[in-house]
Amino acid sequence: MDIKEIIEATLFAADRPLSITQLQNIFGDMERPERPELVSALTAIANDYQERPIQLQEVASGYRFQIREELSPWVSKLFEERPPKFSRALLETLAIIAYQQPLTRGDIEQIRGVSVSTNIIRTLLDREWVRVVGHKEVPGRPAVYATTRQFLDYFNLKSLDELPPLPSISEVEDVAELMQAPMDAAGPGEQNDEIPS
Amino acid sequence: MDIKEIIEATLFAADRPLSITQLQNIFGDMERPERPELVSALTAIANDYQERPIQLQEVASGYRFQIREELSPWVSKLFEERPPKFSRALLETLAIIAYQQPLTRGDIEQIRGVSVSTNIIRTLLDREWVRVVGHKEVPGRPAVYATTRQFLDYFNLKSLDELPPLPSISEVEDVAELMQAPMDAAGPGEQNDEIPS
Amino acid sequence: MNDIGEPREPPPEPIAVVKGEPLSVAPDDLFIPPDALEVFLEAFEGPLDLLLYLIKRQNIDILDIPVASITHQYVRYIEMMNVLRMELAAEYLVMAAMLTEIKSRFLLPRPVDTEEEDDPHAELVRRLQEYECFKKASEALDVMPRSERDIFEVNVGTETIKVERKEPDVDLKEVVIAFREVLRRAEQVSHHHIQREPLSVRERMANILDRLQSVAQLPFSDLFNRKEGRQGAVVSLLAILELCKDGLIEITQSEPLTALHVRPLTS
Repeated sequence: MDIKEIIEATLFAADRPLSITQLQNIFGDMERPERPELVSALTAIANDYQERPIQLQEVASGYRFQIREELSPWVSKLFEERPPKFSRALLETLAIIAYQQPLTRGDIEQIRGVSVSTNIIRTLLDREWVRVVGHKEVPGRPAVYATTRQFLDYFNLKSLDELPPLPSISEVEDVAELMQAPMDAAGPGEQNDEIPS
Repeated sequence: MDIKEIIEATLFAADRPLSITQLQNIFGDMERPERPELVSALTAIANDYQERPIQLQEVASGYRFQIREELSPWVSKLFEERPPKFSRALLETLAIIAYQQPLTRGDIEQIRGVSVSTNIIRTLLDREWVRVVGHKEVPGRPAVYATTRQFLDYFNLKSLDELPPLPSISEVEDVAELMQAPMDAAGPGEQNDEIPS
Repeated sequence: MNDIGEPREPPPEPIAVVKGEPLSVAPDDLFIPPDALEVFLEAFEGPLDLLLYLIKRQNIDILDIPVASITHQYVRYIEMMNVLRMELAAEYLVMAAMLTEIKSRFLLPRPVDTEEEDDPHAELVRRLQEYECFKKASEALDVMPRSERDIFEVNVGTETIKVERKEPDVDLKEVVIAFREVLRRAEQVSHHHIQREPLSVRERMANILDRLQSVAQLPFSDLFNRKEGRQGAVVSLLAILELCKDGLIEITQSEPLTALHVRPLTS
């Protein structure tokens, strides 16, 4: 087996860059190639892959094969995960902010009857659907949240007025029934969040 | 960018075998190649690597690049952990499932003549070599096991057909002959009871 | 527990006889150091495996090895395990019983029609053959090229690949349904009062707060937009009053009859 082949195979098998010393250690004491021999093998391998979509790259900790950057637009599809679905807790928080803004996290918690995780708030802020519009003058000065223009844009609304009107509490039951039919036909929300793979 | 290059890069970037369908999905709706086009690209790639220390291999769940087996003595030096050794009990259980699937744990125990430890079944399930494909309609509704694609991938196989054929009964006939022998000879204590080493 | 065949009688008496004797009196040819025996037992995957070993060990002359001999050897191993009080899988004992029964059948004159009842000897031979098939298959499986030992996958750096993170999609209906659920729950749990200002007021409240983020205060009149007409003015006024009530802003006037100002409540 010749040195070049062994080195090429080793570089392909490794899940990290390999230094010249690490490559030398692949070989037994008797057959270990000298540094120059190894370097010229590496050069030859790099040449062989000139025309291929991968290349031998020297990085700080050694040598490794890499995908050529031009192929990123295609190869990246491999790593794109199907977007996850938002949790019920997040949707409720978003809905409460939309209908009851401006309000603090404490207000949201009071309405939901359970605490609101920091993660949910952060997700809504990251997504730019919600922003901090002030701080309430009570101990701790909690942030006051409201929805954003991006929120309206995303849901294709000109203003919050266009959000579907909500019934007063006593009407909830009736309206819930009224809404049931078209909602269920449309699908989202009530059923399983699982996406079949 | 041509299809062959994109596919080659994608196969290199993936950390698992990719099926034809998965490869097709790398492309946008407009540029998605048909199956035959993809297959011929794969053939061309496999040819390009004919002389290299890596090869394009088809296994049960798709195509992957792997190091040519002749080079594994060198390449294995990269990995400090020794490859796992599997116990005879595990291998026997796996072989029985592979050749006799689908079957229950009771069926396996019947063939082996001893109980199968829960650990072995759990290891096989954890490794995703075996999965539960149903339940037998008998009291207790025992799970029915079968092997998975991952099992085939692990053993470098495309399908169960590629498993070596199960030795036929005729090949192990001597057992029958031995047991068939007449009753006359051999009183107690005649043979030496050697301990196998 | 494995069901090894038809119900059998309990293990026959030889085991009990040997059990009674101390280990030192065991016949010389039976003596095996206890640790060796343990190794021995671990080397086998059950009674079929042990039996197969005993048979295979003597395939020099087939005719010389009758069931009686195999049975005898097998039973002696089992007795020894018992003498040494070694943990023994029950399957071994069941097999001993089965062998003894087969042996006793051979000693009795054969019935004329053997077809009628099931023949435990033939059944045992079948099972031994079947087991040997799979034992060989498992040995073959063990030497097949496999990942981690013989097959190594190719790893290529993917640092050059840029991946966009995709955000989950939400349907407006889901938001509405979520809020409906909140209302229903709120009603069930307590009589929590959810205020029901028109959304335009709520939106205006948020806008006013937002504007007050960047400036210390705003003239009261700036919060009204002439173009919005009377209705817009009402919305603004309600929003301001609501914010005051919530303690989020205050309305100030430096002197009587001067312009009103609105500023966020900050200490």
